Formats: sequence, structure tokens, C-alpha cells
Amino acid sequence: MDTNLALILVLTPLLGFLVNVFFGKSLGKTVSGAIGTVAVAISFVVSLLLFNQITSTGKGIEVTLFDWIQISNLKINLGFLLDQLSVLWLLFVTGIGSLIHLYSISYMHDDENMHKFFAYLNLFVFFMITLVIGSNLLVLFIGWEGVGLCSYLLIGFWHKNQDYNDAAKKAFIMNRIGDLGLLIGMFIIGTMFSTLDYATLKTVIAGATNLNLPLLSLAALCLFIGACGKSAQIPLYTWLPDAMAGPTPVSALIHAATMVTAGIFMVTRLNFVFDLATDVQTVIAVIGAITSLVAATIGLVQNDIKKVLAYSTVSQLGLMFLALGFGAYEVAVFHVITHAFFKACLFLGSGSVIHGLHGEQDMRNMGGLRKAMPITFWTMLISSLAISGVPFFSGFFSKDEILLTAFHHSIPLYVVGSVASIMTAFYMFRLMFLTFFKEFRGTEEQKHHLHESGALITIPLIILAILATFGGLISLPGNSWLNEYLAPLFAKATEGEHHLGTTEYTLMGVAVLGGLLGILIAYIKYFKQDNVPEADENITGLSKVLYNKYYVDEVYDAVFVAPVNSLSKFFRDYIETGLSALVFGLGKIANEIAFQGKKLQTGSIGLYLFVFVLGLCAIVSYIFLAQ
Amino acid sequence: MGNILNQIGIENYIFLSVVLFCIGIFGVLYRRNAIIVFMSIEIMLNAVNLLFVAFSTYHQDAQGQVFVFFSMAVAAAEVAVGLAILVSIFRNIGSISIDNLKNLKG
Amino acid sequence: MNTLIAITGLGIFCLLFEILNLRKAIIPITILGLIGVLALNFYEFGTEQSYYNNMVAVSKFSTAFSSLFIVLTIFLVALSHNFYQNHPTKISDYVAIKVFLLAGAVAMVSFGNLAMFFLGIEILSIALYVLAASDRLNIKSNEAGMKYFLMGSFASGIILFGICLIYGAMGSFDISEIHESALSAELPIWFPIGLILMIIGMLFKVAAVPFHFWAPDVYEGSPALTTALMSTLAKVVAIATLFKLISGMNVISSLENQDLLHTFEVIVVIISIASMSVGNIMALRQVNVKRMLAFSGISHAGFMLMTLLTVSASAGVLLYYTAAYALSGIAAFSVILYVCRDQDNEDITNFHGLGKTNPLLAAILTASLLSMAGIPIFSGFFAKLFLFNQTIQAGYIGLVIVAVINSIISVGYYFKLIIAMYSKEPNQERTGRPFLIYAAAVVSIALNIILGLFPSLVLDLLQ
Amino acid sequence: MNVSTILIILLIGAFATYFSGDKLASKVALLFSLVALGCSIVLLNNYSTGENISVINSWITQPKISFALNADGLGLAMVLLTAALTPIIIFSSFGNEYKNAKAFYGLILFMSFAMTGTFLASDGLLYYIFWELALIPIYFIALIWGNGDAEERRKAVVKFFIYTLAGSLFMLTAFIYLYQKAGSFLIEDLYKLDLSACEQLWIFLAFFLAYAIKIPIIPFHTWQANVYQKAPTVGTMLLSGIMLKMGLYSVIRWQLPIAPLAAKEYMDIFIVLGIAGVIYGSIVALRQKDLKKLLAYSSLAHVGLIAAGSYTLTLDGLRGAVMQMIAHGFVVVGLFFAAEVIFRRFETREIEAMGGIRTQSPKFTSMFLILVLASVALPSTFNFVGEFTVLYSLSQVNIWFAILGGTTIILGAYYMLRMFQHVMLGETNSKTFADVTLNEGISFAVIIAVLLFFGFYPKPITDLITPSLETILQVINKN
Repeated sequence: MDTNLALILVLTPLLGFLVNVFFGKSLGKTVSGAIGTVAVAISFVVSLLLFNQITSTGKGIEVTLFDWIQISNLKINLGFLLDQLSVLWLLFVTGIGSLIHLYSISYMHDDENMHKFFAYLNLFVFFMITLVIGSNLLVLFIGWEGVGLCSYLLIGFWHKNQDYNDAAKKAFIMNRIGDLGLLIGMFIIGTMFSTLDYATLKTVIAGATNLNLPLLSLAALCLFIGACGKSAQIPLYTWLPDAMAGPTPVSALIHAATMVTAGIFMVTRLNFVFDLATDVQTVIAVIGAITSLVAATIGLVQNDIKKVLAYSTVSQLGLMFLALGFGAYEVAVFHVITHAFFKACLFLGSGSVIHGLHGEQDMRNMGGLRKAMPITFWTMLISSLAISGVPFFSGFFSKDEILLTAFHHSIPLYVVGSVASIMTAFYMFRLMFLTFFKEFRGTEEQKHHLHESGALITIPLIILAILATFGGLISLPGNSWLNEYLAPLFAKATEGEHHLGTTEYTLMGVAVLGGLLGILIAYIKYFKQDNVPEADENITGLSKVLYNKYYVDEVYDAVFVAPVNSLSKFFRDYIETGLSALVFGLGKIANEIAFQGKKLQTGSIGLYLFVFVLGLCAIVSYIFLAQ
Repeated sequence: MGNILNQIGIENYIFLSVVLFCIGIFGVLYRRNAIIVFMSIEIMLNAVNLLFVAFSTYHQDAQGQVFVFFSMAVAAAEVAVGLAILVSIFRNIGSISIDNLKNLKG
Repeated sequence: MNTLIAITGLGIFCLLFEILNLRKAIIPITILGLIGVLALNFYEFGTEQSYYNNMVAVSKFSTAFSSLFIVLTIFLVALSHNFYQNHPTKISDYVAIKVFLLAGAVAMVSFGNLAMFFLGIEILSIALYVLAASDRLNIKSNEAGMKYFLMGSFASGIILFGICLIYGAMGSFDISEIHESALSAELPIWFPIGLILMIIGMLFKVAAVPFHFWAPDVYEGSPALTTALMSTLAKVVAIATLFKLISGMNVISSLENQDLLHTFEVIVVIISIASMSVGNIMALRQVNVKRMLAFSGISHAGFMLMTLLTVSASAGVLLYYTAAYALSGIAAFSVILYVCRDQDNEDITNFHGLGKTNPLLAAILTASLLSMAGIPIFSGFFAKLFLFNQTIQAGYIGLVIVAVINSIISVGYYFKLIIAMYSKEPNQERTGRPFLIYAAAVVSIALNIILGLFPSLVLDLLQ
Repeated sequence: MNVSTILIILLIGAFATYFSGDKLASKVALLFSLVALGCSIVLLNNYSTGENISVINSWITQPKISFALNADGLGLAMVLLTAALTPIIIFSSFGNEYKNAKAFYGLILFMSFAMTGTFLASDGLLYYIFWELALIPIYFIALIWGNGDAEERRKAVVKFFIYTLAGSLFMLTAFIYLYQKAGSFLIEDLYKLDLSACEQLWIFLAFFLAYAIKIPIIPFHTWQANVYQKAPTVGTMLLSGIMLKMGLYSVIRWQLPIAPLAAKEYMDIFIVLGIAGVIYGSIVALRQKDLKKLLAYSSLAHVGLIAAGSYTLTLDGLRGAVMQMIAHGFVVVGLFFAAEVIFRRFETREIEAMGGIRTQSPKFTSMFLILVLASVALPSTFNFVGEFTVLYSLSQVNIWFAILGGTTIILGAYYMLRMFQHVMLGETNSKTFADVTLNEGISFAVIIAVLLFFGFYPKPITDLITPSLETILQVINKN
């Protein structure tokens, strides 16, 4: 029964993928879209069933299909583990997934390759599910690389544009760098405990005496590198903003709600490993904090509506890692969920805007859309409030938890985090004001076509907005349903629970004030004085640096890519030719000797006889000498 | 007769014929006229024949002298062929100097 | 012995046929006769006896090699039909000379007495002089004949001198007696000298460095068929005789004077290394195929000389090697004869596109070259294998490594010809499919491959 | 029925093909190769039922050489690889017209015959003979039916032949030396030998020369790229798909067990060489203008990893190596076939001249993409299984080996995707790209099916090869 459920869960999206790949074109756009959506919806239903089961029984389900890879000291089977964590993830992956599928039916309707789009989306969901429910690290790795592949395909969906293809390639390769880390981590763990299976691993580690902690920390570090790749943390974050080249639903699904949270998922999964590697946890926390700050600063000045959202995603992920670093896994998970809601909503909203403006993404050419597309406006407003941490929206609770935890562990990181969230509030409302208020700054022709998007687009927006509003209820400070739900997963007694004392309340207040402050600044700057960001060329000073993302891409190019390429040229032009010349050289030498030798063969009998006699004398005299 | 030989001693014969043989060799090496080269080769052969005879008396055994007849016959046959070739060469290039025979080389 | 007589008789018959105006019949009858002789020879195989107070000593060794010679002669005679069709009046002479040459060859491997040895070698040589110069209007042929004659007779002089010194030392021409006294008596210095002189004479015949200079010129100058004869039959005979001279008299192994033995081995090693290296390297830049094969022959001589280091054991190996080498040589030369029928030279350019015009012949030539290069399944490979095996057993691994390097070099020039045949465009019409040439080529290469598949057939004859 | 049957089939097939004439040749060849495939499957079945399918007849008495074919799991796996790839390769060539086709296809079958023999032979000399025989056909295939400037090609091919021959002749010398010691060429007798460390080192090096050139391991790879580029695609497939594997297989079957001490002593050096090949090959591949050359270097990188795996002397290393051999065999054949498919339409191998194919032929694009992903070892492809196992074994020896070798998953992705982007993506190409024909589609489909199936379920192969690898390891670790 469980097996069948699990299989249905996994295979329906795959089925959808196959159907769309092979028959999609002939089925026509709407049908293929419907198929894709239904496939995911089914998985969602199944996940609901599973969720129900888990909550009732309270223990996970293990499903083993067959042996996959045999290695002398560890045997890896293809199996699934459906426990609280994975089911939780399933819920929002498939849930939001189906919403976004729905949205895409209308959004992608003008694209001639719509069936492919849905095929890829389904494939993504399939791999994402595999990633989430895999019962050991290697199955997770299937999903891990699979989603990477899908993001490659979807970023480069409009493959005629080589820049998009570059972005896709970049995403894949940066992920691969992380994946190498993940692999190495697996190797170490496999060597140490000769298993990659979560359950076994947990018990083994729990029971283990005198662990080789340094080695384990190294493993944890490698795993974290993997997480960095997937979840766009410093130093491997630069691919995510570029990934916005893909269609907006993709950005919403893959690069905001689900795939990028895989890193957090993995760390949470292996909490029992990370708990032992405290120094690595510090590293995680620090990197998370820095990432959130850096990304936020960059976000301040971006003018591409999707870029802003992208950097905000990076910064939010940073916050999550901050929480992870402090071992507050459930807090991170909480934020993952709420973030999934409002960020998906924001992206879809921006998509709706872009749709309405026929592909315009630059906020400098927007404005005054409030009247034209009210639903989009309201939903996005709600989400912005949520992300800015305005009280009683979901983001408020989750972000607050994180900052609380940070405060309890290290003040500096807390400060960094708070600053980041203030900035968040600022640039989100900068976005809102620039997009929806004032007069429309686009072309007449665009203005003429301004319209609210269709139901298929607005319905998901509304649903997500609702979730973004009330999502916080699942883990209210004080009595948190989520914490209890997740409790069985964690080795250490969870530490998200803070009895609400005065400090907590003051901190909350500070956070709220910070958020409001950010909004206020944005209001003054972009509503009262209604200035509009400069055109690219006359951006100057610090903002220029920020606008160019601290030139990180350029640096990476100069430090890593360019050397490799020039090395490649060098090898090709010199080493290769040199080596083959070496081999040919031997032949040439022989030929040269032959050429000289030919001169010896003069054809004169006299010489021949002379050499003959010489040889004779040489031999005879040798005989004499030898005597 | 035999006693005289014994007094002379075999070494001298060997030296003599070695000298003759070398003369032959030098002749072959230094002369360019084909006929003279033939003759030098004949000298070599005859030097050997001489030595054969000497040895045959030294060993008191006739085989050596018999062998001389073989070698003379062979030498004659050889020279016959050689001269034939020489004649055809002379017909073709009108000279019998072996220095003109350098077309085949390399 | 009977073989020898029969062969001589056959030769006389050839001459008679000319008188009886049966030119057409000569070649068929000679071939039949030779086949008969071959049968007779097989019949003699294994009967150890000596005739005319050990003038001729028939042994397994001699009969085995004589059969090889006879087979080769059959091929050569078969090939001469097309080769000499332009001057039919002389055909009987040519065939007769070949048969007499065979007689000399048989005498050489079955001598029991140095006199016989000398006669054999002279019969062979004189016949070769004649054949080399046989195209008498062609200046090249003349030159080849002259060069060969002068140097050959010079070499004979050396050999004769060697024989004489040995006679002086031992007081006998009979090799068994010489063997006896070599075991017993204290040896005078001129015995090894005489021996060395004889060996040098034979080295000249097998064209080993530094006595090889004649070979390329003579091979190039002489008529193609004669070249074929020299590079197959003559070379094989010479090496076989040299081997018999050393093993039969068994002097080397019996010398209680160890350092003399050592000296001898050093000389052999040096000469064989020099021969194979010079031969292979010089062949690289040749454009004339006959010349190229001459140098390849020199290198093969170097290989064959390696057997002299293990005389007691390697008779079979030598037989196998010579058979493999000679058969591939025959195959190669029959193709060359076909391709260069009406060319005035044998340059590689003549072979362009043979793969397209005559796939079969091209394939055969390729096969024979591969066999010479020592690529598996052709007997050439096994020949080398057994040779190396022997030599390593005797502990000369360095020599073997040099040999290996040489066989790598050799591929270079063998493949030049193959490439010319397959990757170049044909530059001439090749009409006519002369039966005998095709037959000779096919049969010889077939034999070669059969030897490759069942080496034991030949190898075990002389174990 | 024993393993010699498949050899006989292939040999007869070669001649039958030649005599069937240019019209029929390809069909006949395909037929015979399929029969051989069927035969090998039957053999596999018999083997698994424990029936003895090995042959041993004495052939030459002095020196003692016997016609011994021994099929264990490892051998059979490689035979299956050959038997499975040959029909695919032949079938994939149906789109092209070859002049003098009868010789062409005859040679292909003959080569497949020789390679099968190499994988089966258990007598050193017999093995050597097959090893050399395999060289002749590919030489002619590349020389006569190759492409590019004739003179260039001549040089490349002759270099290839002499180079490889040089290597193997030293191997021959080593074999003769071993024969002196063991008095037989039979592999089990050679396994029994216990040689001094010094002897082993020399033997090991002699073998290494032969294999390093054949595989190729840097710096002995200079023949590879040129020959791959110049040879007709069929030849390239044979070379890269199967012939490379001869070298790798021989390392496992002959080199390691016969000279274990040397193998252990100098393990690191050879692993490093292999890994150096991985990195070097990948980097050189980055900036190749010619599609086939790029693939050649990618294959250099992959075999480097495989070699490194086999030199770890661990069960995982060997197992991973063998699985990677099979996977790589299929993938590389597929990739070269893709190159050929493009060449058939665009008449070029220059990457610059391509691009924008995806819009014209989505089918082909997807198949090509799958192959690309397989070759960068995406999980759920067979290559991942192999590569993971190999890297794991490397990490057992030294974690740095795993990290350095692991760079292949980054660099590999880099050059492969770069290639894919410039070949397939971008603005629609001016030249029209006809969609893949049914035949082409079938070839691709088969390859992809194999890769994906074993990617999820490699157990059959693992179970097949593991026992024989364990025995080999026992020999290696006997002292």
C-alpha cells in the first residue's frame, strides 16, 4: 500500500513528463498544460494522504524498491523515506507546484513549445520529489542533480538566445561544483559509517563512541558546499540572479519556492551530522548572514523587477542558513515554508505584471499599474508586507524566530540579519512603489494594452496571498505546531522554543520598527519625492558597485574561467603539438640517418671491397686480441 | 725433397702465401681496370693453392693437392663467366674500368 | 644424395629439351620433375647416411632444407614462364641454370667435406653471376653482374683461404674428422682464423653488415626474377650453409677454449645487431622496391644470424624462419614481377592504386609484407617469436630488445608500399591476369599462412 | 556450445560479407553481428547455469602454446559489450555510402572478431595474436575510408599503427620472458609465477607501455585525437567504443595480476597519471574546434578515470572501472554517431559552423542531450554508477585523488555543455537540418535505453563481473 502510494507519488509527474514529451505537440497546448497540472495535483493529493497518515501514526514510512549500487563496504538501495520532514516538503512542493502549473497554462499560452515547458516542469517535480523522499544520500543525489538538469533546461527554455543558454550553463556548472562537494561528503560519510542511509546513519552516529570528529566536520563542510551550490550561498550564489532568464513561473517554482531550498532540506535531514560539527555550524551561520546582507545590498538598486526578487531570495536563503547554523532547524524550515508562499506569490505577481506589459521587466518603465491590475497589486502588496516582516503576516513570525535565535547566539550576526531584513523591507516597497504607484512610464502602445491577467493567473495569486497571510499560524511563538510535528527528526532537544520574555518582545518590536522604517524610507524616496532610478550610464559611486553586483561575476571570470580557457589554449597549441612532434621526431631521426646512410652507398666497387677488407681485418684482429 | 721442406719449415710457406694473398687483395682494391682486378683475384686464389700444396706435403696427405685441382677448375669457370660479363659491358659502354660502374647506388 | 643426382639429371634434361625443340614443355616438365624430386627428397628424409667417403652426408637437416630449396625453385621456375616470354630461345638455359643452381644449393647443405662445400658454393655463385648479368643489353644488369662477380669471387678467395688454413690446422677436409681433432688436439692459432675467414665468406653471401654493400646494387640491377631468386633462395641457402658449417663441424661449442667461444659470440651479436639496424634504417628512404627489399633482406639476415648463438637447439627455428621469410619473399616478388612487367624500373610509384586495379595481388603483397614485418597469424610473426624465444632462453635479452626496436622501424617502410597500393590513385592500366604468377603468389602466401596456423609442421621437423 | 562459436560466427561473417558483394555487404554484416550477439547472450545464459563454455586445445607443442579461450564474468561482459556495439555501429553506418563496401564491412566484422578474441583468450600468446590482429583492420578502415586530407591522414594512421605496435612488441617480449619462467603461456600458470620485485617492475612497465598507448594514458595519447578525427566515424566508434577497452581490460586481466608487487609499489604514480589524464583531457577538450576531436579528448579524460580506478587495486575500483568501460563504450559510440548525423546534414565537423539545430530537429536534440548528460555522468545514467564507484574507490586510497578525479564532473559538464550549446542551440541554422531518420533514431534509442536501464538497475552487470574480479584480486593479493 505505502509502496504503491509512494510510486504513484513519484511516477505521476514522470508519466506526465513522458506524455507531454511524446504526444504533447499533438495534444495541443491546453490539454498538455492540463495533463501537466493534473499530474502534479495527483501527487499533491497523495502527499495529503501521506501527511494525514503520518500525523495520525506519528512515524515515518520506509519503502525499499531494489538494490541499486553495490560497493564493497556499503550497499545502496533505491528506497524512499516518507517521514515528517519529507512529507512536509512534499506538501508545499506539490502544492505550490500545482498552483504554478495552473498559472503557467495561461502564462505560457503564446509559446509554441508549451508542451515542452510542461514536460520539463513535470520532470522537475519528479526529481524534486525523488530528492525529498529518497531514503539515502545517493537517491537524494539523483534528485539533486535531476533538479539541476531541469533548471538548466528551463533557464535555457528560450534557447535561441545564447545569453539565456549561458545563464543555464552557468547554473548547471556552479551546481556541479557544489555537487562535487556533496559527493566528497558522501564518500567520507560512507567510509566512516559504511552507510549512506539516513535512518541507519542516525542510529550509527547516535551509538558511535569516539567518533573521528575532525573528519566528520570535514564531511559536514563538504556537504555544506553542496548546499551552497544548490541554495545559492556565497560563494556559489551568482547563478541564481542570472537564472531569471527563464520564464517567470520557473523562477517562482524552482528558483524561489522549491529547488533552492534543497540545501536547507539536506542540512535539516542530516541535522545529526551537523550537530556534531559545531565549527562547521558557525561557518554556516556566518556565511548565511553575510549572504543575506550582500544580496540585500545588491537588491537595493536593481531595476529589473525579477532581479530584485532574485536577490531577495538569495538574502532570505541566507537568513535560513543563519538559522541552520544555530541548529534551529525547525525555524529554518518554518521560514522555508512561509518564504515559499510569499516569494512564489511575488514572482507570479511580477510575472503577471510582465505578462501585462508584454515582457517589460525594467521597473523604470512601469508605474501606476495599481488601477490596471488590482488583484496583482493586492496580492503582491500582501506578500511584500509578509516578507518585510509586518506583524501578523506569515513572514513576520518566521523571520522573527530566526532573528531571535540569532540574538540568543551571537549579537553581531543578529545585527547583520536585522539590517538585511530592514533593507529587504526597503527594496520590496521600492519595487511596489515603482511598479504600482504614480503614473505609467512605459510606451503609449503598452499603456493601451494594460489589463489584469486572466483567472488562471489570478487564482493562484490569490491562494498564495492567503497562504502568505496566514501561513505563520503553523508555528506561533509559544505554541508551535510545527516544532512538535518536526520534533522526532532532531537528535538534540530542539531549541526553537523561546519562552516569550521581555527581551523577545523588545526584539520583536525592534524588528517591526526596522521593517516599517524600511518601508517608510521607500515611501519617502519613491512616493513623496517620486524619483525614479537613473538610467544605467549615470549610476555612480557606491550604487554603481552595487548595481554591478560588486563585480563578483567579473572577478570569478578573471580568476577561474579565463585561466582555465587560456590554459586549454596553451595545452592545445603547445603541449599537444609538442608531444606529437616528439613522437614524430623519432621517425624523423631515423629518416635522417637513412638519408645520410644513402650517401655511403656510393656504388663504387672499390669502396665496397675496402669496407669488406676493413671488416675482415677488424674481426681477425679482434680474434688475435681476444686470445 | 721432403727433408728440404722440413728444413724450410711450414711457416715460411704460410707467410709467403699470405703475402701473395695480400698482394692480390691490394690489387683488387687499388686497380681500376677490370682485367687487372681479375688477375689480382687469380693471384689470391693461386696463393691459396700454393698453401694447399704446402700443407698437403706437410701433412703427407694428397687431399690438399686434389683440392687444388678443384679450385683451379672453379677459378677457370669463374673467370670464363667474368670475362663474358666484361665483354657485354664493353659492348654496352665501351670501357672496362670499374669506375664507370656507379649507376646503381643510394 | 639421390636428390642431388636427380636434380642434376633434371638440369641436363632441360638442356636436351632445347635441342629437341620442346620449349613449350620445358617449364611444365621441369616443375613436374622438381615435384618428383621433392617426393624423392621426402622419401630420403630421416635416413642418416653418407656417400663417397663422406663427401655427401644426408641428414635430417640437409633433407629438410633441400626440400625448402626445391619448393622455392618450383616457384621460381613457374614464374620464369611469363618473365622470359619475350626471348623464348633462351628459356631452357635460364631454367637449366636455375636447376643447376639448385643442385649447388643442395650440395651446400648436404656437404660432408669442405671440398663439396666449396664446389657447391661455387656452382651456386657462378650460376648467380650469370643470372644477374643475364639481361645483357641492359647496362644495369651488366653492372649488377660485374659487381656481384667481382665481390663474389673475392669472397670465394677468402673462403678458400679459410678452408686452406683449416686444412693446415687439421690435416683434413672431412668435417667429422675436423670435429674429432677439434675436440682432442691443441689448436694452432690459424684454425680459428681459417674458420672466421670461411664464416666471413658466408656472411658475405648472406649479405650481413659490413659485407652487405653488394646486395642493394645487385638486387636493383639484376632482372627482377633473379632478384627474387637471390633474396629468397640464395640467402636461405647461404644462411643454412653457414649454420651447418658451424653446427655440423660443431667446432664452436666444442672449443674448450672458452674465451674463443665468447669472442665468437660477441662477433655474431655485433654483426647481427649491425645488420638488422643498418638494413632497416637504410630501407626507410628507398624508392625502388627491389632495393628496399634488399635492405629488408639484410635486416632479416641479421635476425637469422641470431640463431648462430644457439646452434645446438635452433635448427628448427632457422628452418621455420627461412621458410617463412622465403615464402613471403616469393609472394612479394611475384606481385612485383606482375606490376613491373613492362616498367623499366621498380619504383614504388608503379604500385599506386594496385588495391583498386588488382585487389587480390594487392592483398597478397600486403600479406607478405605484414609477414615480413612480423604481424601475427602470418608465419613471419611466429618465426620472430620462436627466434626471440630461443634467444631469450640463451640469455641475450638485450639483443632481443634491439631486434624488437628494429621490427618497429621495419614497419615504417613496409607500410610505405601498402599505403601506396591503397591510398593512392592508379596511374596505369594493368591488364592481363597471367595464371602462373597468380598461382605462384596465391600458393606461396597460402603456404605462408598455413605455416602460421600450424607452425609445428615445420618447427618439429628438426627437433 | 562454447565461446569459440562466437569467434567462428564472426570470422565466417567477415568472409561472407566480403563475398556477398557491395550491394548486400552491410545487410549481411548486420545479420552476422546480430547472430553473434544472440550467440553471446546464449553463452551468457549457459555460463550463468554453470555450464563450462571455455575451450582449451594444445596448438603449438614447442614452445608450448595452446588455443585457450576462457570465459569468466569479466570476459563475457566485455564480449557482450563488443557483440552489442558491433551491430549498433554497423547499423549506424547505413546512412552512408562506402565504396568497396564489401571490404569495409568485412573488415569491421573481422575487427570485432579479433577484439572478441582478445577478451576471451586465456593463453598469453593467443591473446597477443588477437591483440595485434585487431590493429590491422582499423588501420585499413582509417586509411582507406577515412576523411580529410590524404597526406595528413596517412601520417596520422601510420603513426598510430607504429606507435601501438611498438608498445605491444614490448609486451610480447615480456610474455616471452614470462614463458621462460613459467614454461607456458597459460594465464593460470603466469598467475602462479612469483617473480622478484625487479622482474615484476620490468614486466609491468613493458605491459604498461602497450596498454598506456592503447588506452591511451597521457603522455602516450598523441595518436588519439588525430586518428579519431581522420578515421571514418565507424572506425572511430570501433576505436573508442571497444578498442580502448581492450587496453583497460588487459590492465585488469594481465598486468595487475602478473606483476602485483610492482602494481602495489607504484600504485600512486599510475593513479596520478590516470587522474592527470582526466584533468588534462578535459581542459584540452574545452577549446577544440573540431567536434570529433573534442569527443576524442573527452574520451581521453574518461579512460583516464577508468585507468585510475583499476590501478587502485580495490574491488570497487575494478568493478567501477569495468562498469564505466561498458557505459563509456555505449555513450561514446552514441556521441560519435551524433557527430556523424550532423555531418551527414551539414558536411562539416567544425563546431563554429553548427548551432541552431534544436529548432530544426527537437528529436535529435533530446537524444543528443541525453547522451551528453550520460557522458557527464548524471545520476540515473549508467555512467554515474561507474563513475561514482570509481571515485569512491579513489577516495578510499586518498581523498585527494577523489577530489582531483572528481573535477571531471565539473570540467566535463563545462566542455560538454559548451559544445552542446554551440552545436545545438542558438538562432536557427541557415542550413536545413533534416530530422533524424528511423534508422538513426533506432540506433540512438537502443543506446539510450541501455544507459538508462543499467543506470537504475546495474545489478545484473555487477553480479556478472564481481566473482571474476574477486578471483583476480585474490591473485593480486596472494603474497
